Amino acid sequence: MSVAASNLSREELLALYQRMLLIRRMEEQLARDCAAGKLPGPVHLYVGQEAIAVGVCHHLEDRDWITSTHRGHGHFLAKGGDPARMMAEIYGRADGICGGFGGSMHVADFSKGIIGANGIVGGGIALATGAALAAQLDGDGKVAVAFFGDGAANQGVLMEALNVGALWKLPLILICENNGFSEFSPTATVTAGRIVERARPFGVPALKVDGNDVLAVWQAANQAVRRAREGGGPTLIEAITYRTRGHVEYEVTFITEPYRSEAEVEAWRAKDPIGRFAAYLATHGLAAADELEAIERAVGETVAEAVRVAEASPEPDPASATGHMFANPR
Amino acid sequence: MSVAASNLSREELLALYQRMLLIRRMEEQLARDCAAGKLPGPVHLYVGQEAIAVGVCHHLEDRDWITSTHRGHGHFLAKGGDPARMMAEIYGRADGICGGFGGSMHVADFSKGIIGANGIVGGGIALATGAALAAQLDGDGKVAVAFFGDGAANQGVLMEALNVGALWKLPLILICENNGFSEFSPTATVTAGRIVERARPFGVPALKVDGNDVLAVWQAANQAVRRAREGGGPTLIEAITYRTRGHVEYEVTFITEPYRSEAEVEAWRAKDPIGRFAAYLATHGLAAADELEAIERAVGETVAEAVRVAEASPEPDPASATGHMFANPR
Amino acid sequence: MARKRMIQAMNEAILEEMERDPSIVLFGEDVKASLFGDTRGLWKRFGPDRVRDTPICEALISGMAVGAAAAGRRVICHMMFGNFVYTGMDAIANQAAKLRYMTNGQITLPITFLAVSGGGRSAAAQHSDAVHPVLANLGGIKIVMPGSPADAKGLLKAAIRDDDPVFFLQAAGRGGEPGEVPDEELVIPLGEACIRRPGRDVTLVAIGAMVRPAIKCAEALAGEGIEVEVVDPRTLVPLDLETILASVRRTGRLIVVDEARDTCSSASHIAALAAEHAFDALRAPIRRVTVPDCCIPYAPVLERAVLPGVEHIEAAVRATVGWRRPR
Amino acid sequence: MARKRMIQAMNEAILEEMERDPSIVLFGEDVKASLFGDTRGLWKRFGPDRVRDTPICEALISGMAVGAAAAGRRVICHMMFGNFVYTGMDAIANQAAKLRYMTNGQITLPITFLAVSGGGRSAAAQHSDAVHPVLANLGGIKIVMPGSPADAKGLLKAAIRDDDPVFFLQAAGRGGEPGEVPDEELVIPLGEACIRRPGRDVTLVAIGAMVRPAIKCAEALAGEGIEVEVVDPRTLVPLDLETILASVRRTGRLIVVDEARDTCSSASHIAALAAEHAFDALRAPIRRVTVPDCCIPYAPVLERAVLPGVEHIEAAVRATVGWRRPR
Ligand SMILES: Cc1ncc(C[n+]2csc(CCOP(=O)(O)OP(=O)(O)O)c2C)c(N)n1
Ligand SMILES: Cc1ncc(C[n+]2csc(CCOP(=O)(O)OP(=O)(O)O)c2C)c(N)n1
Ligand SMILES: [Mg+2]
Ligand SMILES: [Mg+2]
Repeated sequence: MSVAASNLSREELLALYQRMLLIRRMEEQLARDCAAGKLPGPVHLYVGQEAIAVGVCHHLEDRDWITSTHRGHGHFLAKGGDPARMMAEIYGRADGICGGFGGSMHVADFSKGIIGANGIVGGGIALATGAALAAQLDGDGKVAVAFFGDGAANQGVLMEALNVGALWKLPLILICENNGFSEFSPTATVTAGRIVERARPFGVPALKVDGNDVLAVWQAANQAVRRAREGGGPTLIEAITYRTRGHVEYEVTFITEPYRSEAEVEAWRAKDPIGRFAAYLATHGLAAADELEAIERAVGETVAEAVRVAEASPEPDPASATGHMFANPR
Repeated sequence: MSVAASNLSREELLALYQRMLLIRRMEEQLARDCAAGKLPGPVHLYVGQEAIAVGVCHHLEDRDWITSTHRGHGHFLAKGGDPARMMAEIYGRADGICGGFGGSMHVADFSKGIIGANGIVGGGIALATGAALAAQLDGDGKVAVAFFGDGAANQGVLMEALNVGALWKLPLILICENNGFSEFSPTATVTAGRIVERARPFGVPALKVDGNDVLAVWQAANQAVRRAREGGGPTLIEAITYRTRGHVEYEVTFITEPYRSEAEVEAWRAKDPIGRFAAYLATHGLAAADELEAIERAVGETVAEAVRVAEASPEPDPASATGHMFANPR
Repeated sequence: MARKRMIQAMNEAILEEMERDPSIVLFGEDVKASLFGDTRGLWKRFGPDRVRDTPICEALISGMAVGAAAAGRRVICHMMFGNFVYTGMDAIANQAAKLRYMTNGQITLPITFLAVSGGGRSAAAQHSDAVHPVLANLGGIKIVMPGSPADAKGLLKAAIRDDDPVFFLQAAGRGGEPGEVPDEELVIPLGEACIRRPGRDVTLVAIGAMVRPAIKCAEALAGEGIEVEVVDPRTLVPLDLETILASVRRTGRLIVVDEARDTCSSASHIAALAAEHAFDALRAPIRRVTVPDCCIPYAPVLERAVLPGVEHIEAAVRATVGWRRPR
Repeated sequence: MARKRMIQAMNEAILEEMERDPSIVLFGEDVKASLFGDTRGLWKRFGPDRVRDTPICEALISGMAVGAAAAGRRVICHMMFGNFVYTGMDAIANQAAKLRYMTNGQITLPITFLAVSGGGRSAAAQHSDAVHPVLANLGGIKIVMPGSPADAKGLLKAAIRDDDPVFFLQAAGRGGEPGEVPDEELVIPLGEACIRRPGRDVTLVAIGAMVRPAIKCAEALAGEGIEVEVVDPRTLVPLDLETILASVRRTGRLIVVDEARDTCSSASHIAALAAEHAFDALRAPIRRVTVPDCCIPYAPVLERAVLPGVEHIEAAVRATVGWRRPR
């Protein structure tokens, strides 16, 4: 990690830290809620991958677009989505960001440029390409970012997006979060070659970064976002990371055989992006212990408040269930 | 063109010539028939690309599989499909190879390993991958070849097939016939980078050949087929060629603006694979003028016979129209 | 009024709407060359920014339509043949039909998908499907199937102005059919059926390409004193059920003519709606004239056997009008 | 007889068939780990040649199923969730449903596609669609929707042995439901409906997951003297119309319960068939209990509002039985 290269101020560095921690603590809360049977649907947690969403979204404004995945809480929060309204959504409440209609896999806030989490693996790639087209036509330097997994990189739509993105020089940034697994399949068993290479035949610049190093991600995204804003076209970034929790929270209830070793998980836990970044900040004298503790407390308060809001929120009105399929029903 | 490199006997060389000429003359007949209003549906002719189907299929046996495209007559004939039954099919007759149910875009003969022409651009790629899987399981050295166009190379399913083909080391040969156009779009306007490169990220060997040189195609296919038979996995071959006739026979009736120059077409006509090969055979003393004439006559007779058979064939029985959707209707 | 071909009417509709609303972007495969003629001249008029030829990649194209619409554009997305809807189905079914709902109506998705529908020209199984039942079951896609050039123009303009995803399905190979089109601005609201021909004996609901043979059949039978009322729903989603039911209540008999395969067709659905909501008015079994559950074959003689034609419709009318309750 | 969970019954069916027929190959995403349990243990038993985890690429997977079948294999292809059928739709609609027909029956396509169908677990819009109407309209795909563990076993075995493409749609989240399954070989032919409960007053056709609430409703109403006949079609293509019509002719009343969206649902189709072929026997409007034309929402209270439940079915039965022809 190198702060010199990143040119980030101390405040910005602490903001990165705060955002990663917020994602982590929100999801730890969700993990507990899930175990307690409080969540109606499945949740896929982003624990261990926070540096990617945060390192990328730091470059984005509300007007920029992102699309996300089934593992979308981190992207939502990193892009400025409201924690309480996210929590309420996952609780299935009326004050949820999608009124309880979407749930964990569909948290979205268009006012913040969050086109949303997505239950279709690879589904966000085409949406982001379309948003990039809209951004290009708007002509004001907006960009569109698609976050997707290593598993999604095997959907042909990625190649289609690289092709169109390159042809039209779209302001499109493709962020592949390679976390080692497609559900329960280790990446190498379902993914030939190197994902980062897949951009090259199209002449699309591509780079691979340590996805557990928020500053490395920040750097890579910095280049890519700048290029996109300046009309230089798309970039593919492969960020190497690891999913330290399950694919889905209750997987132990149905997965009968282990698909990875505890040692492997432990080894990656040691590379945790938040712990690493905290150590970096401390080592370089960029944050005092009490500053980090203050952030921890503030984040804890945000999470607690999110839970309060979510719990206080009523259930949606069943009469509204069919209400808004169309903007103009007739 | 180098016969030394190809190790082909004179008889084999003449067989290549004969097969290319057969495709050409059959299609010239179809062009006339179409102009005369004798064909019920659209036909997409292969004129100018014959060296590819013939150069590849020369390596294949009946038990090997091929999948083809909307421009599929050449592949059908190169793989040993019956000319008369193809003609009858395109005429919409009961003796057609598909009983008149398929037509030009669906000529198929499974007994010859011809899974068929295909109206869905890119559709044959997945079928060939599946056939390659079946071939691999059969374990007897069969291979599967997918012919497809440069336009089809932009369908994401190509990337998906490269990935699975590489992972499973399938006996799959992907032949991209880059004929300069996707319908009326010049290749460069819809295709970023170089198609041949698209195999590399997956570790799949790929090569680009002059698709108007039957011996060059033969050589490339020789390598690829051998590798596939020996368990070495897939190969991508990009064969550069040109479509000298229209995308579809009656395109002048609806295309209001030219999409290419006559000069360009003329330049490519000069590189016609059949003329070139005839000259090569003559120059190298591999065929006397009267031998080539004899082939021409024999081919002419085959075409005439195909027309006779097709014209003599009755129309299909309308009562059979719903007959064979299922093998076991109930 | 001027006599125009259907495809010309569509072309004018797109052109006028793109003139009117600069936020519209149009893309698809070969929209510049324009296979069918509906997008002819638009590239020249509006330039390569707003009119874009895409590579062949329907999965991306349909998803881009959703993304661009979500990001504020009004989109016209050309899918060419109905069968290629399947190739781009993922984003149509999982995104276009759902994104607004899943996000609690945060956005509108003003997308007009264009495609031709149905057979009749020996284009064979992979170029002849009528895909409207598949789209209709998705719930979040509006469906327009025009039966005349004037309707094509007025409905296409309404579709483009609509804030929801709309599939505009033009009958394949029928773009050349002429008809009178008003010269003045013409916008026909989605969801309003039209009675093409009044009649007291039987209601014939005819969808899209089926309107013409239905009218022909009605005219032929009028000579025999059988008065057929031809109702053209014009849009299947939303469906103008009131007009259909009112007609059925008047005639007491219903036949639905639909170029879809029978199982789960729009014909089935309209029949089911009548069997629920106009049951007491029905004086005969509800018949459907549809494509049997098979593919569309190539040879003309086979294709004619499976596509609903005037003679199939006529047989259904005679059977319905002649039906007597068994004792 | 032994008490087994539905997913266990399915697992046994696949295992027994793969033992029996070495030409069977099974592939799909994470079939080794087995999300639902239906493919559990098969990788260990049959090895990585015959049981293959694929990457995430539904467009390829569905097409490979067709190619491998055309090349002589018997294929089991796991599509996981019904919504991913859309992602792999191209080869399902354009190849699997058509290749045999287009080539004049030159080949058989013995493919069993597996997927879960429907909602009920707050999996939200992109994991809860019931896709059978979309598949049924394609014409060339058989559709099995089992209503009990025994049926699941017997029908899945028949599906695997069948020489045509079959979609086997298991009700999502209902794999744990127990039931008696015979110990001996059990193969239930496709196309044979079964009367789950006889009754004289009204025919309740209930599809797949709807069988259970239909029976519950029938039991509850029996106490009031309303005798509901519950017919489980078991397969939608082919459809055992005779059994359904015979029941309607006996009861004079029909309700169809289907977890699909209403428009162009199987409920609509079955209603349409009855409105044509059993018209003279009908004594009340045909009702459908379906999902309204909307997506499946996340929050349980919303989801319950749109999915057909016992109370919705009961209301339909009461309305149907109590209906009197207006004067
Ligand atoms: C089209 C589609 N196919 C399959 C699935 C089931 N599924 C959900 S997550 C997942 C694995 C995704 O892997 P990856 O893209 O690497 O994301 P990760 O879960 O690792 O974050 C799969 C196969 C899906 N949701 N959508
Ligand atoms: C899925 C699909 N999309 C679009 C089409 C329409 N179409 C037919 S041929 C063609 C161009 C194909 O180009 P290429 O693959 O290069 O083959 P070529 O025609 O040059 O032989 C297109 C777009 C189609 N048949 N299928
Ligand atoms: Mg992953
Ligand atoms: Mg081409």
